[in-house]
Amino acid sequence: MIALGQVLEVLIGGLMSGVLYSLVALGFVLIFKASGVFNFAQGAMVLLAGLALVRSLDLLVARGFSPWTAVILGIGFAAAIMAITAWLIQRFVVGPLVNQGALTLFMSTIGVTFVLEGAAQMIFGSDVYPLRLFPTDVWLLFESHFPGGILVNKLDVWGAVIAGILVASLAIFFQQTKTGRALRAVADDHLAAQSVGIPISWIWFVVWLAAGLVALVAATVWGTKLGVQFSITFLALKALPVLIIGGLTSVPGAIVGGLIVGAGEKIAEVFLGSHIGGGIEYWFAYVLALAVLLVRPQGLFGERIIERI
Amino acid sequence: MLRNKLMLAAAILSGGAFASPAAAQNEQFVPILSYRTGAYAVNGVPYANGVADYYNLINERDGGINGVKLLVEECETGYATDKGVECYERLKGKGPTGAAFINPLSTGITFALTEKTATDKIPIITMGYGRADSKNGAVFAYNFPLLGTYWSAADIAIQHVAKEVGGADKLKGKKISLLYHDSPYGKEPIPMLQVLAKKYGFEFTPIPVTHPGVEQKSQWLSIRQNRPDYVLVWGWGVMNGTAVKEAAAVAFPRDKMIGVWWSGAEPDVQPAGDQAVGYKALMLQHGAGKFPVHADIEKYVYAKGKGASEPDKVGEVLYNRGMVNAMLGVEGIRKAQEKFGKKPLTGEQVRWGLENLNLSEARLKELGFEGMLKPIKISCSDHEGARDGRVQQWDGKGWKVISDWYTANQSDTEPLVEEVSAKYAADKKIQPRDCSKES
Amino acid sequence: MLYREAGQFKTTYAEDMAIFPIRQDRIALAILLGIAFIGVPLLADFDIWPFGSDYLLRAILLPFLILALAAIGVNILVGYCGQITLGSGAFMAIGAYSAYKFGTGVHIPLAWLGFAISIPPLPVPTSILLGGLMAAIAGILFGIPSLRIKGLYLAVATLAAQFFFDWVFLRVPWFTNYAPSGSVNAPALNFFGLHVGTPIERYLLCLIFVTVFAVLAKNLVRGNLGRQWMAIRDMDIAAELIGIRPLYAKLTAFAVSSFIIGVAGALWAFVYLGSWEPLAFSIDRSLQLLFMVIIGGLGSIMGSFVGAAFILILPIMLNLIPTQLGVPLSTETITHLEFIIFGSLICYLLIKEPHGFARLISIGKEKLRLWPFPY
Amino acid sequence: MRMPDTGEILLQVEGVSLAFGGVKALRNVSFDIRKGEIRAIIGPNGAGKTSMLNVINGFYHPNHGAITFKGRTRAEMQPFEAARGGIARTFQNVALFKGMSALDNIMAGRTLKMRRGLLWQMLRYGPALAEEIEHRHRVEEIIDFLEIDAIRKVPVARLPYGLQKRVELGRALAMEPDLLLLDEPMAGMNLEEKEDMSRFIIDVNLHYGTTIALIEHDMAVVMDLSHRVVVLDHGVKIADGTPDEVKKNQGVIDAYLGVAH
Repeated sequence: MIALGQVLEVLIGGLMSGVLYSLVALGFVLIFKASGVFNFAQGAMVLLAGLALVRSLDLLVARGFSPWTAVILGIGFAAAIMAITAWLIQRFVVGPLVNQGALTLFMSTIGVTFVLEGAAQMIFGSDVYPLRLFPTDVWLLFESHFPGGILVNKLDVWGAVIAGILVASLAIFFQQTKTGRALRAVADDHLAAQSVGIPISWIWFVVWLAAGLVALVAATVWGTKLGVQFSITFLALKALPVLIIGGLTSVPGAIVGGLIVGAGEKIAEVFLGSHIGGGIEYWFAYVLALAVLLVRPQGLFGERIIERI
Repeated sequence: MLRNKLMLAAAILSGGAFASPAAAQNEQFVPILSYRTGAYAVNGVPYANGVADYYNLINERDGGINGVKLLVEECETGYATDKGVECYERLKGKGPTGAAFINPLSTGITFALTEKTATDKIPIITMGYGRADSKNGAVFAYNFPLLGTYWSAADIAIQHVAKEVGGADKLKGKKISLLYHDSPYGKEPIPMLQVLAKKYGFEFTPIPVTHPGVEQKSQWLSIRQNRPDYVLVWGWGVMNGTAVKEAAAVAFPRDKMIGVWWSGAEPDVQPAGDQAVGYKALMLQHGAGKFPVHADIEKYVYAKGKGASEPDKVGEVLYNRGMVNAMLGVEGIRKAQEKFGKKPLTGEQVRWGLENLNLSEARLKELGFEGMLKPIKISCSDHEGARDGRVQQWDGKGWKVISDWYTANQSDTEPLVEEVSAKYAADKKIQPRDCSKES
Repeated sequence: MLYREAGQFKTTYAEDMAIFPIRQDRIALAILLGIAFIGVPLLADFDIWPFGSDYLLRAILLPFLILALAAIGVNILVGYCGQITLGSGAFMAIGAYSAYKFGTGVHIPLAWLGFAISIPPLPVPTSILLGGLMAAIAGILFGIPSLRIKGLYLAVATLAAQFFFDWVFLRVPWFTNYAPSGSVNAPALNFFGLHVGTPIERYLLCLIFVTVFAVLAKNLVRGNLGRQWMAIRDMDIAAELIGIRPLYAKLTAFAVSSFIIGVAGALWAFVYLGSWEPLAFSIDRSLQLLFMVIIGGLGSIMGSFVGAAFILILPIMLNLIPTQLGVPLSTETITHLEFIIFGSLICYLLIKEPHGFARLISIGKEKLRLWPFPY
Repeated sequence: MRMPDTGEILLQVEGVSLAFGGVKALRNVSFDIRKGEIRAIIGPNGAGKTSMLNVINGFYHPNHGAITFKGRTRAEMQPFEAARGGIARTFQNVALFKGMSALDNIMAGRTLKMRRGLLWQMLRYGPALAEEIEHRHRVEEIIDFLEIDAIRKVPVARLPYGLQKRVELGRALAMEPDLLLLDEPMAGMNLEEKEDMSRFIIDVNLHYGTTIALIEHDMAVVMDLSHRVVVLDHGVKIADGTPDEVKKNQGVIDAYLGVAH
C-alpha cells in the first residue's frame, strides 16, 4: 500500500534534487550554447570552485576573520580562480581548437577534466572539506494530514531558490547586456559574428567564466550537501541526462529537464526499484533521456540539430 | 621519433621493473597498495599513512626485523581492480626475495588476486575485509582475513542489536535494514545476515547504494517510510558521510545506525558535524586513540620528520588500523624468520609465519599495542585468528567505546564458511589441505 | 634509402590491394609478428631480459593486447562509421558475463511454461565467441536509436547502455550464478584440450585472438562494407544517394564493433582478471577506450594498437620515471601529476594532430619515402 | 547544338508541387526525360532546380504529383531506393566522402553491384576477393576515362575543386545509372576545366548511352550540350523545348532579365 503522503514526499524530494542537477547542467548549456563545445569538465569545475572556496574559507576563519567577511572574500577568491581557469582553457585549449569538429572539442574537455581534477586536488588537497553555508535540517509539512508529515529538506529549498535566481540573472545577462547579446550572436554563427567585429576569444572567455561561476554556485549547494571532495565530479554524469532531456541549448530546458529527471528517478527508485532490486536511478535517467531522444532528437527545448559530426 | 620514444619507454619500464636493486641484499620487500586519490581517498589516505609509518618505525627504531630492513614501495590503485592487479604484478617480484605479502585494501582487488597470489605463492592479508570464506585456510592457503571477516562483523552487529533491544529473543519481528555499497565489499555480509534473520526471526532488508554513494535520497526516503528498527551501514568513502547526513535529513535516529568497522572513522562523521552525534559503528577491536606504540612512532618517525601523516591525525581510527595491519604483517615475517632464518624471506616462507602467528597478551604489550588488540592466534583452519569486536559511538568530538567485547558466534558463521569455501574448492579443483597434519 | 617503393611495380590489382602494398612495410610487420609470436615466448621461456619476471607479460602486454582488441572494436564504430559511443565498457561486460554464463552452463527456468532451457557448460573458446555474439546482438539493439539520434546526443544515449548494463550485472544474480559477493570466477581456461595457465600461454592466446581479429577487421574496413561505413561517417546523405542503406551500414558497424568489444571483454575477464565484478567495465573503461582510438587515430586499425599502448603505458611511465630519476614523490602527488600530464597531453595531441598517432606515423613514412629530398 | 533524341520516355514528372512550410518550391511542374538524351534544367537562382532533382531521387517527397521512372509510378521512396532503381547524382557543393581516397570514393559507387556478405568480406578470400578485383577493374576504367589516374590514392579532401567534381562524376558513373542527375557540374570551374567536363559529359552520353539531366548556369554550355531544355522560374515551368526554342522564348528572356511578373 503506497501512502499518498509518501508519494508527495518522494515527488517533492525528487523535484528538489532535480533542481540541484540543473545547477550543474546549466554550466553545460551555457558553454554549448555559445561555442558548441560539449563541456565534460563541468563536474571538475564544480570540484575546483568548491575546493578553492572551502579552503580559503577555512584559512580566513582560522586567521580570525568574521564568518561573513570570510564568505565574501572566499567567494571572491574562488571566482578569481575560476576566471584564471576560464582564461587558461580559452587560451590554451579551446582557442587553438576553434575550427575543429565537435568530437575533438568534446575530447579536449575530457583532457581538461583530468587536468582540473589533478591540479585542484594537488593545490587544495584531496580530503573531505565540510562546507556549511546553508541550513541542512528539515521541515515537516502537513503533519496533521499525513502521518509523519511530508519531509522537505531546507538545503534543497535553498538550492531551488538559488537556481531560480541564477536562471533569472542568466536571462537578464543574455537579453539585456551587450556581452550577452554578442554571445547569442556568436552562438548563431561564429563567422558572421567575427566578421562584424565581435572578438570571439573574449566572448568565449566570458562564457567559460560564466560557466565557472555557475559551477561555483553549484559548489556552494553541493558542497554543503556532500562536503567538498572528489566525488563531486561524478555530478557531471548525473547532469548529462538532464541536459539531453532539456536540450543542449536551452537554459529553461536545463531546469525542466532537471525536474523531470529528479522526480522520475526518485519515484522509479522508491516505488519500482524496490521490486526489481534497487539502484535503478542510475540508469533510469539515461533511459528516460534515450526515450525522449527517440521522440525528439534535439531534446524537449533544444534547437533543431544542425548536423556537425 | 616514435621508435625512440618506445625504446626509451622500454628502457625505463624494464629498468623500473627488473633492474635488481644495487642496494643491500638484506632487505625484505613489502609493497603497499593504497589509494590516496579518487572517490575513496578520504579513507584510503589515513590508512596508508598508518601502514607506512609503522614500517618506517620498524626500520628507524629496530633497524628492520632482526636486522632485515624493510624495503617499502607504495602503489596507487585508486580502488580500481585493474590498477590493483597491475600494482600487484609490478611489485610482487621486487626486492631480493619478492614481496613478503600483499594488502590489497579492497575487496574487489582481493577477489581478483586470490587465485594469482596462490599461484605466485604470496600471502594476501585482508585484515577485516576481503572474502569471508577465505577464513578457511585449508582451502585458501594464502588468504589471511585477519581479525575478522564481514560475516563475523554481521554477527557482532546483530549481537549488539540484540543487547540493545533486551535480548536475542526480542529480535523477533524487528526490522533491520542493511544499507550497503553495491560491490563485492558491501554484498559480503548479506548471506550471513540472511542466516541470522532466519535464526532470530527479524525482518532483513538489503538496500543497495550505487558507487560511489553520493546519491542516497531515495534510499533514505524508503527507510523513512519503512521505519526499520536498525540500519546497518556497510559503506566506504563518501558513502558513509552521506549516509549520516541523509539519515539526519529524514530524522532517522543516528543511534539506531550501526556502521561496519569501515564505516566508523573520523572522516565518516566529521563532515556531518552535529548531525553525526549518536552514530555507532563496530570496532575492529581497536578504536581511535594513542597507545604506547604511538609514542615510539612520534619519537622515531615524526621527530625525524619522516612521518607520512599530519601529526594531529596520528591515532585516528583508520591510521591505527593501518598500523595494526602493518604490525601483523611484520610479526608474520618475524615468526617466519624463527623457522627460516634471519634473512629476506619468500612469500611462501612468510605464509608459514602468518599461519603460525600467535600474539599473546604479553607480546602485544611488548609491541606497544596493549589495549588496542586482544591476543590473536592463527592456524591452518582459522586464518581469521580472532573475531572480537566492540561498538563505539560518535559524541561530536570523538569516538567513545560503549560496549563490552563481543565474539562472533562461530556456530553461526562456520557452516556458511564451510559451505562456500567447499564450493570454491570444487570450482577451482583445489584439494583442501588436511589441517591436522599442518604445523 | 631503405624505405622506397621505387622498383616495386604492381602488375595486378590483387597486389595493389594487399594490406601492405609496400614491401618494406610487409617486412617490418613480419619482423614484428615474428618477435611477438616467437621472440617474446623464447625470451620468456629462458627468462631473458626484459622478460625475467612476468611483469611485462602479465601486467603490460596482456592488458595491452586485450585493450587494443577492444579499441579496434571501438574504432570500427567511432572511427570508421562515425557513431560516437561512451558505452563500450558495457559491451565488454556483456561479452564477459555472457561468456561466463555459457562457460558455466546456462539454466533458464521457465516455470510458467513448464520447462526449462538448459545448456551444459560449453568449452571456453566457444563461450568467448558466444560472448561476442551476445554483445553483437545487444549492440544491434542499442544501435537502432542511432538511426535517429546523432552526434553528441548519441554519445550520451550510449551512456544509457553503459549504466543499464552496469546495473544488470550488479543486481541480477542470475548473471553471477548467485555468487553472494557478486564477484565471479572465470572457468579454467581449456583450449582444445590445452590448459592455458602460465603468463606466456595467456599472452599467446590473446595474441592469436588479436591478430586474427585485427586481420578480419582490416579486411572489412578496406572492403565494400568498410567503404559504406566511411561513407556514412563522412556524409550520410550522399551515402544514401549512392544506394547505401543507413540502417544496414550502421547496424553492421554496431554489430561488428560490439562483437569485437565483447570478445575483448570476455578475454579481459577470463584471461587477464580471472575474477571480476561489474566495476571492471565501468564508464571509466569506456572513456579509456575512446581515448585510445582518438589518440591512436580514428579510422586506423594500427592506430588502435598505438593508442592502447600509449594510454596504458603512459601512467605506468609517469609512475616509474620519478623513482628512476631519484626524485621520490608521494603516490598522491604522482597520481595528481599523472592526471595533469595525461590531460595536458590529450589536449596537446588534439591541438597538434587531431587525427592521432596513426596520422603522425603516416606523415613520418611519407617523409621517409622522400628522404633526403623533402620536395 | 545537338539534335534532340526521340527515344522512349525514361522519366515522367507530372504535376509535382513541393512546399516547405509556406514556401512553395515547386508548383505543378510537369516534364519528361527521354532515354538517351541530355536534358538541361535551367532557371534563375531560387527557381527550384535543385529541389526538382531532390524530388526525382527521392530526397524530397512531393506534396502533389507523381514521378514515373522506367514505367513505374512511385509513391514515397527513400533515396537509396532511387539509387537502386538506377538514378545517380552529383551535387552543387561537392558531396564526396572527405576521409576516403578518390579510388575508394568511386569504389563506394559500386556498393549496389557488390553481393558478397559480411563474412566473405571479412575473409577477403576467394569469391570476395574476386568480386573486389572485378569491380576494381570497372572502377579503373572509369578512372582512365576521367583521366584521374595520378590521384587515385589521394584523400579527396586534398584535391583541388575541379578534380573533386570529376571524382564525384566518377562515383556517379560507377553506379552505371540509367539516369544521371548533374547539379551544376561546372560551377566554379575555369574555361579549360569546363571544356574537359563538357567532353566527359558528352562522352558519357555517347559511349555509355546514359541519360543525363543537368542543371547549369553557363548558357553557352547548356546550349552546346543539351538536347532539350526545361526552364523553371519561382517553382513554375515557364518553357520546355530545344535550346533554340527556349532561347527565343519571351518568358525565359524576361525571367533572366528580371522583369517583374
